[in-house]
Amino acid sequence: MSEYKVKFEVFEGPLDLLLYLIKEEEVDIYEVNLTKLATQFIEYIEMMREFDLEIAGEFLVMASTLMYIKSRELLPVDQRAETEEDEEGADPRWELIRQLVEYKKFKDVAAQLQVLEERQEGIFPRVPGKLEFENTAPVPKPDVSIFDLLNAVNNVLKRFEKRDGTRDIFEDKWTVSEKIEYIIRILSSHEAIRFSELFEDAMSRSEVVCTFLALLELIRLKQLICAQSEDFGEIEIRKRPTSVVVPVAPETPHLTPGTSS
Amino acid sequence: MELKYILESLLFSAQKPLSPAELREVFANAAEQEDADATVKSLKKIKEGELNTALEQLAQDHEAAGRSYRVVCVAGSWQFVTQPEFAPWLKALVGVKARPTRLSQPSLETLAIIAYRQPLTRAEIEQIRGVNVDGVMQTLMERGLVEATGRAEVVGRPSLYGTTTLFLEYFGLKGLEDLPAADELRKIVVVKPPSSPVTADADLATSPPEQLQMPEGGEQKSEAGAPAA
Amino acid sequence: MELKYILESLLFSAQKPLSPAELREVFANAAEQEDADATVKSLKKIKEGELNTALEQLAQDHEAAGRSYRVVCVAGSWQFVTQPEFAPWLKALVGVKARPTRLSQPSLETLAIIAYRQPLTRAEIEQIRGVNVDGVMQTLMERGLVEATGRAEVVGRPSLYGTTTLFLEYFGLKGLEDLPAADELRKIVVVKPPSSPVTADADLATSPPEQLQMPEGGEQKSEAGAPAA
Repeated sequence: MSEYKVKFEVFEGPLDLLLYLIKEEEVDIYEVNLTKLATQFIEYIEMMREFDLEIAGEFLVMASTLMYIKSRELLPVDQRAETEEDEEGADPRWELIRQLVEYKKFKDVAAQLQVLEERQEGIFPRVPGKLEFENTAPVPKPDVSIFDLLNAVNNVLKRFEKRDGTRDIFEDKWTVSEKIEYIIRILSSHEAIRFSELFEDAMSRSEVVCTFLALLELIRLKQLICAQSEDFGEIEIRKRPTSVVVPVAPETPHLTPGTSS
Repeated sequence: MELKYILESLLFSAQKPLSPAELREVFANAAEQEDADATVKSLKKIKEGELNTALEQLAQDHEAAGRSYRVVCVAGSWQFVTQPEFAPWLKALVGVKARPTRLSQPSLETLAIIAYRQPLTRAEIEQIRGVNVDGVMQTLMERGLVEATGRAEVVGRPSLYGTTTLFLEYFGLKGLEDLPAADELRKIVVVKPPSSPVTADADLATSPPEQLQMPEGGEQKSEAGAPAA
Repeated sequence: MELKYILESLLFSAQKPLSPAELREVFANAAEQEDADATVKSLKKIKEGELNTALEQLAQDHEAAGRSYRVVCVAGSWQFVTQPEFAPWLKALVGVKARPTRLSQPSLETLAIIAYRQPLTRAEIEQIRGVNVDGVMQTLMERGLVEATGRAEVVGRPSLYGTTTLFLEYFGLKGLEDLPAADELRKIVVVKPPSSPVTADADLATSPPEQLQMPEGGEQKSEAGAPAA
C-alpha cells in the first residue's frame, strides 16, 4: 500500500487547504462564502477517505467546525443569536476568518524569508588571508562538537546524492490542468489504470502532488470512478460509464503546491 | 585620520565579523602598544555611540559607491560581503557555499511565526498554523535557528521559544527589527495566555472579534457568510 | 556587468593573491557550472589582455577613491592590501582574543571526509566534496587538525592526508573507531586514481544509456528554475 500513501500533507494543514479553496474562488478572505467553503472542504476530506489516505486529526476538527458553522447559517437569523454563540461569546465564523487572515500573513512573510534565504546563498563574506605580524596569538580552539561534525557528514551525503542523481533538483512547475489532460488521455486509450501507475513516472514531489490534485478534481467533476477489487487491493481508476462531457478548462486550478498565497 | 577609515581597515582585515564591543577592544589594545602615537592613544576609550555612527556612515559610503561589495551588519556584527550577482564567479573561486539544505515551507512558516511573535509557546504557534508543529520544531531546534528561551507563567509552565543569533545570520538580518514588514505583522493582536493563575482552559483563549482590525468596522456583523442558494 | 567589478569581487574574496592565469581559470570554471547564464558563459574564454586592462583600471579606481585599502600587483599576482597607516590597529586586531572561532562548514565537511576516509589524497577529497579544497586544507593544516601522512603509490605520488592527535582531542574521541555513524560515509564510492600506468582510453568510459532517459513530457519545464514566490 505504501506506493499510494500520498499523505494529504500536500496541504500543510486545514488552514492551508482552506486558503487554497478560497484562492480558487478568487474572492477576498473577508468575502468568502463559508457555507460553500464548508461543503468544498468536506468534499475533499471525503475524497481523501475514499483513497484511504491518512487524514490528520486537524482536518477532522476543522471539518466539524465548518459543519457547525454551516448548520448555524441554515438557521433563521432570529433563532441563531442567543442559542448558538459559544461559551466565550466568540462567533465561530468570525474566529475562523480571523485565523485565516493571520495565517495568510505569516505564509506571505514566510515567502519573503525564502527569498532572503536564497539571496544569502549568493553572498560571500570577505575572509582575507591572515595578517602577518610577529608572534601571533595561539590558535583558538574551534567551537564545534562531534554533532557539528556529524551534521557536516550528513550534508556531504545529501549533496552527494543530489549531484550523483540523474534527476533535476529544481522544482518542476506542473499544473493541475496538464495533469488532468494527461489522465484523460490515458483513460481514453485504457479501460482502467492502477493508482500507482499514475505516479510511476513522477520526477518530484510536486509532480506527484499535481497528479493527485488532478485526480481529485476529476473525481469531483464526476469524470472518474475509483474502485478497489478487494480489501487492501490496488485502487483502479476508470472512466465513469455514462460520462457527461464536462469541459476541463474553467475550473482547473493552476498552482504550485505548497504555495497557495 | 578619520575613524571610519580605521574601522574600514579593521573590517577589511578581520577573519570574521566584528561587534562594536570587539572593535572597542581593538582600540583599547592598540593604545596599550609601546609605540602608540597620540592618535592611537586618543582613541583608547572610544564610545560605542561614536563607533556606531561611523559604522553606519561606512555602510552608506559603500552603498553609494555601488561597487561589488558592501559593509553590512548581521546579528550585531559588522563585515564586508560581496553582492549576490557575483556569486557565479565566487562559487568557482571558493567553492559552492556549503549551506544546509533549504528550509521546507512548514519550517519557514513556523519560523516566521516565532520570529515575529517571540517569545511564545508551542500551543500558540499551533493555534496560528492550525496543525501540530512537533516535527517542524524539532528540525528548527536541531538546526539551531530556534531555542527555548524560558517558561510561560501559565498552568503547566510550557516552554517559550524564540529565534537565535544563527537565525539572523542565516537570513542576513541585522536584528529582529530588520524582518520584512515587521510592524504590520506584529500589529495583529495575539492573545497571550493570561499571566495570572489560570483556569484549565488557559490555552484555549481566543481573541475577541474587536481585537482584529477590519478594513470596515461594521463588517463583522454583516452576513459575510450568507447561506448558499 | 562590468568585468572590473567581477575581478574586484574575486580579489576581494580570495584568501591569496591571484594571477591572471588563475583568474582565467575561475572564469572558465564558472562557465562550466550547470546554472551558468549567458553573461557567465560569454566570459568563459576571456583574454589575458582584457583581464590586465581591467585590473589596471581597478587599481586606478581604488587609488582615486583614497580609502583604507588599495588593489596592487605583486610579483604578477593581484590583491587587496590595507594602507600602512592603519597598522597600529591591525596589530591590535590580531592580538585580540578572538572568541573561539567556529570551524567553517567547508572546513568541517572536509575534516569529516578526511576523518572517515583517511588516508586519502587531496584529489579524492575534492571528488567527494565536488569543489577545490586548497584553502580549507590550508586552514585545517594550520590548525593542526590534519597532516600529511605519506604518499599514495599512484602516478604522481600525491600526498596522503589524515587527522592528527589534536583532532581526537578537540572532539573528545578516544580513537578513530569512536567516530559516529561511520558506515554511511564510508559507503560513498570514490574512483581511485589508477594504480598502474594508464592506457589512453581509460577516461572514456561512458554512462550507460539508461542514465540519460527522461520521462517524456517533463524536461522542458524543469528549466524554469526558480520556485514561484
